[in-house]
Amino acid sequence: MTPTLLGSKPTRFGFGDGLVDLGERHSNVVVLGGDITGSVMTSLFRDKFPDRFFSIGIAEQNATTIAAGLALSGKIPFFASYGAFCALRNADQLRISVAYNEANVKIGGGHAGISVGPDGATHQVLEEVAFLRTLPHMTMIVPADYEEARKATIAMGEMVGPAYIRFGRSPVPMFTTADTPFILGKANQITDGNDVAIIANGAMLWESVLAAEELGKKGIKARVINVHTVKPFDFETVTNAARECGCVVTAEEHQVHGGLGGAVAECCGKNAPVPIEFVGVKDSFGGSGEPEELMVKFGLTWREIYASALVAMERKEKGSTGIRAIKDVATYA
Amino acid sequence: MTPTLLGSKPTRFGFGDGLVDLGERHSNVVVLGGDITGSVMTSLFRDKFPDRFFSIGIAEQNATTIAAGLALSGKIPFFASYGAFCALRNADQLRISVAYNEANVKIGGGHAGISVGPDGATHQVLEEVAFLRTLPHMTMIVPADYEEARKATIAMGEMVGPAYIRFGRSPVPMFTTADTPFILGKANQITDGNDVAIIANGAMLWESVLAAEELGKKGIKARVINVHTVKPFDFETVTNAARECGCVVTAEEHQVHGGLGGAVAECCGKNAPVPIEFVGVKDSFGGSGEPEELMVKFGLTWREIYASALVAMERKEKGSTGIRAIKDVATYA
Amino acid sequence: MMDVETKRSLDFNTTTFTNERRAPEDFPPIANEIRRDIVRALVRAGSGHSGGPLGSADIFAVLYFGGYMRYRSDDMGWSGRDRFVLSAGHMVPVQYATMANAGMYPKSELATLRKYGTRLQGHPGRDMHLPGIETSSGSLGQGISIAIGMAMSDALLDKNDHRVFSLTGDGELQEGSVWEAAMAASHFKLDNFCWIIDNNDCQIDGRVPDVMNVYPIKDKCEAFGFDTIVVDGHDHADLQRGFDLFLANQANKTGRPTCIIARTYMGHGVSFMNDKFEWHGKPPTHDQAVAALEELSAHP
Amino acid sequence: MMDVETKRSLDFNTTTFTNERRAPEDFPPIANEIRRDIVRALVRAGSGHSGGPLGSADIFAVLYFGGYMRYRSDDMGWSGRDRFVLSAGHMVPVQYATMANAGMYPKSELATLRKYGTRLQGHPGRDMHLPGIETSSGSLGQGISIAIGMAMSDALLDKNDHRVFSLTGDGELQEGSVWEAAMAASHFKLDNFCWIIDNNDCQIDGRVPDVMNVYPIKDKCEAFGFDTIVVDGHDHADLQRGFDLFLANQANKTGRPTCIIARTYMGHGVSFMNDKFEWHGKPPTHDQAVAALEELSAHP
Ligand SMILES: Cc1ncc(C[n+]2csc(CCOP(=O)(O)OP(=O)(O)O)c2C)c(N)n1
Ligand SMILES: Cc1ncc(C[n+]2csc(CCOP(=O)(O)OP(=O)(O)O)c2C)c(N)n1
Ligand SMILES: [Mg+2]
Ligand SMILES: [Mg+2]
Repeated sequence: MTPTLLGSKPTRFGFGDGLVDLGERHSNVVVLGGDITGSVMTSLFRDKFPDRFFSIGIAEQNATTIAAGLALSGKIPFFASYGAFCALRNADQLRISVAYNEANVKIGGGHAGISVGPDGATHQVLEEVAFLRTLPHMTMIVPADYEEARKATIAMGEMVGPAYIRFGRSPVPMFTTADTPFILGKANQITDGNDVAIIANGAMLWESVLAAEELGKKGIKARVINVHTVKPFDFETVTNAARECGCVVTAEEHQVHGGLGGAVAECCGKNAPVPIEFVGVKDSFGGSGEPEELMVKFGLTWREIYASALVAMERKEKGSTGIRAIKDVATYA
Repeated sequence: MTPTLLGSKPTRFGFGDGLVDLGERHSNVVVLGGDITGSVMTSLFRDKFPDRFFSIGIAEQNATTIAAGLALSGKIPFFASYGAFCALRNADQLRISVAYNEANVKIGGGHAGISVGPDGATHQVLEEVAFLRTLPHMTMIVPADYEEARKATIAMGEMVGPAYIRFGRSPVPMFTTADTPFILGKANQITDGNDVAIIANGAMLWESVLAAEELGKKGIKARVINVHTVKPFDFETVTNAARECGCVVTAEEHQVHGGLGGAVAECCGKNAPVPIEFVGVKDSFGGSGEPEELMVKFGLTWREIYASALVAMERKEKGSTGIRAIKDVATYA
Repeated sequence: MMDVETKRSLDFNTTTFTNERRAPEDFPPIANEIRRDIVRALVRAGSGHSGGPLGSADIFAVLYFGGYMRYRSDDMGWSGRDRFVLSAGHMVPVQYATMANAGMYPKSELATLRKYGTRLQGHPGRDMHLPGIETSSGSLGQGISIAIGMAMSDALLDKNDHRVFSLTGDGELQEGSVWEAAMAASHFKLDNFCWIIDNNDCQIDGRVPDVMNVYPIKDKCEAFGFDTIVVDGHDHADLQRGFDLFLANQANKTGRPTCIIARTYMGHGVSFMNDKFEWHGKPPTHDQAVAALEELSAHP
Repeated sequence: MMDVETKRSLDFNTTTFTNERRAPEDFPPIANEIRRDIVRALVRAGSGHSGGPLGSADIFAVLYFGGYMRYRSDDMGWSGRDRFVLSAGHMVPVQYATMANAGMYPKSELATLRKYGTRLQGHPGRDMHLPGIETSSGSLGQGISIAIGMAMSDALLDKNDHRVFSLTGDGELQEGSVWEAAMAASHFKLDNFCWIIDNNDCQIDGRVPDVMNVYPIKDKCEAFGFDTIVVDGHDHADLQRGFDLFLANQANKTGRPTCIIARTYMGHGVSFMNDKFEWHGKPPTHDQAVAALEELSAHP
């Protein structure tokens, strides 16, 4: 039941298309530009609904807080920029004016992860999932492909409350379709299996599918789970996967600290303590290069997921609690 | 071996006194003010070394980046404000100009947690540990009492690289002394025990000691550990505690997501999967009131630690993996 | 009118005022009652900000009771209402006192300021659903941007004639986000937006030019596209002149946002606080409150 | 002097230039070589920013080769050096090209721009330890504050006569943190600080006044306390006039920071890019690069 590959497209295209769709459905959807409307695809909305598009310039703090004001006046404002700038340059604004206000503000954060490529470290945000996950009232989504990003954008526009969607610059494989269910806060199981749970999102989802395929060749059945909504977190699906598989690998294009891996670790500590292996960026900044080169360099491919699955299973089998041998203390990843 | 109570003082006093001490030892220590120098105690340094103090006004972004410039020119700049403003208003600056630059910048973040009291939610930061923990090259310290804050301030000034110290407004019990060892990145064991590990820092440390005392009355030996340095994280001490105690309670004056609890959960998932119970703020904002009222309201007292310890131990005893009964999926805390 | 004993009392009374076009000499009793309620609330709270609230009481008196800001005390959710956003969130005691004097909620509730469970949080909290508090604030520099979002919603989307007011401190002008907001207000030609600067020359650490010089304020506001007027923030006629300029800008569709720089003294009305930055964030003691009420009640 | 074939070539040559007081007519060959190296580097990189770098090549020629910024190409760690901080980090190809032409590192390394493992990151990365890159940048509005920190270190702590230069874009002026920085520069009387604004009127989404109007820039800079001069950013004599003003401010200890507003055209020097905001973030194709080099080599 490996999903079929349907070509590839950047998730940001799904955001752009979803936004146009939303604009058609709801006349109070408005969009704020941060001088990169082309690369975060809000230009599609602008061209279609010029009266509902406002260019705020390079002023992410102001755009975020203006969005809060628009929301408090009954509009559904979207503001999109690169995640480094619309999740962190405006972090205080997100905390007070958006989250504490429970303002109906929607943020689209592009250029997530190192797959951004040649722009280098400053533009490759790897920290924002951890921060956004701490904000009360916030919904935080990391879609895995074009179609999911499109659906997520519509869903976040139609729910009430602050929400953030994270998307990438480079094309990623497409495998969800119009029929794939998408419910905010409800993780999707992608493959069946009870040997190891691979919990992933974003660009690492398809890599997880590839890893599962490779594991299958060894007779190992991996359960791949797509946690597209990091917050609210689907404790139930993740808990059951941990219980039924007995060991977990997490995979994300983010620091291994505090993001999806952190959420899974907290959930497992609370509900089902099992061995976990973390695939992600290991506490370092990115750099320039082609996306594929960088994904290899930073260990964000199916190979690391595959290897981590074997380690996780070994730990599960070794002892009932999967405790590493004494003296063998792993730090991260 | 419960530590002796030596009175009480706010941790911010330790920061202020430590800074003066540092200023005496090192002529290149300079301090930037953010218009709250009295409440974050940098006024002590200002009054003693007026030539090395610069008032930047209410401009946390600028203060942080000016600090980076000073550091790149060989100075050791400290900037202090309330954590809501000097960890989040300047988050992008911390990421690029401080952490990515590996600039020798030191930040003091006051008014941490809800013990701030009547100022209310906007001023009670509960999210910054999670964010700072994701930044490569960052050292993140949460001292538990006056003396530890003083030592930590000196230690962060004398190490090379970006560092952040979190301190509170209200008095907290003092129990460490000039003789208590303090090594950055090395957690301190406060009480002995193998029944349950209580891993805490900041204002929750003394509450943990009280909880351990209370558990002791029931014949339960709790190992209280002070993780004053959240990053770099002491994987070894925490791993050994989890292995030897078989269950863990974390306690912090921070959201239960992503902070100390998150770090412990990641460490345990990686090294020693055991049941964990999380004491902290459960995904909500603070509010006005007296510090003590609020600590009770938000469940930040020894009582919750005590109760969580019993739950953790019950989970440990129930099954080898401490898995909660099926259908019983706990969300947070 | 109240008798002197009532005025001097530490207890809250039930006096309220209407919102209408007034002669300048009608404002002093209102401003003084606001000041007294600030003192009464703060002494009970035992913490909080005296200086900014007292110093800006005249501004609030004219704005809320001079017919400039349109609201219905008995229908606070009225969709036709004008909006006020306090960007300098720490100054909220003056807004709470003003709102109570407008009959928006019971004055007695002022006694709960900063207390556990209160709707009157230390900084405005929208989660408390106190009508008239349009947004949370307290992190400086954010409120004015929220207000501009509201003004955009009114002028550019709903195309109504609502007015949006926002007050910042002068120390607050050090926050760069304030200038992002200002730039956007003129870019979007928001003549329905009125920015009031409480120019008391004080902030927590000292005089504003010493902490971080924001002068010349007027040149800055003009360079950022505001029709800017400097008024005496304790002279009600002068304040009216400022708000009238704003009304004219909106009525004549000039496309220019208005900025009123109100020169005030921190703690004004209470002589021992007057122009003293040390009073930025302190409440009066019981004895100081008694003395303050005494002094405030000697005036009209 | 190079022959026309060498100039037109897509390959990097080894020409370098010295840093000294020059006559205005000495700069065009230098600026043109910087421009050619930008084109050569970008076409190889296959991504990156053409417009800003080409448009500001004249500024860089005068700053680095006109004796204004003091450095030693053979001793880049020299503690007596002046500092330059590129706040508009995306414009770094012009700085890399300038530095290579100053002999700070081998020109051939320009071929590695934006490639895996390069010291020439897409935005300046201090982790790469390329001498002359004083700080990472790329998040707009941060570099100028870093530069001010350096200028404070020089003027207020070490009390030396070092100069600190920082260049921002004009779109970058929309970031509020830039105005925080500007306010601090005049507050601290940093006459050793020179702010250069690349005023090309373009940014990613269009013309600056359409995206978010930053004009009048000069009034803003003056209101924030800068001694401000507007120059033609393609006229080397005019640029010298600007930098001379800065030198005079420092020499005379006026206590006033200097701001040079350099009016430029994005993509200047390559006619099909000239004044086109579409060229903000694109590299030339192979054919466009050939045409650009052809055109740039027809000049001195
Ligand atoms: C972003 C931010 N930084 C710092 C503070 C702390 N703070 C609260 S009030 C204040 C001084 C404000 O000065 P001003 O605007 O002049 O108000 P006034 O003192 O006159 O009441 C400061 C620094 C804050 N609330 N928000
Ligand atoms: C904080 C931040 N927001 C957004 C961006 C994305 N960005 C890079 S360059 C640019 C336009 C800058 O305009 P300008 O300063 O005029 O430079 P020019 O286009 O003229 O080169 C933008 C929006 C960024 N790098 N940093
Ligand atoms: Mg003031
Ligand atoms: Mg430009």
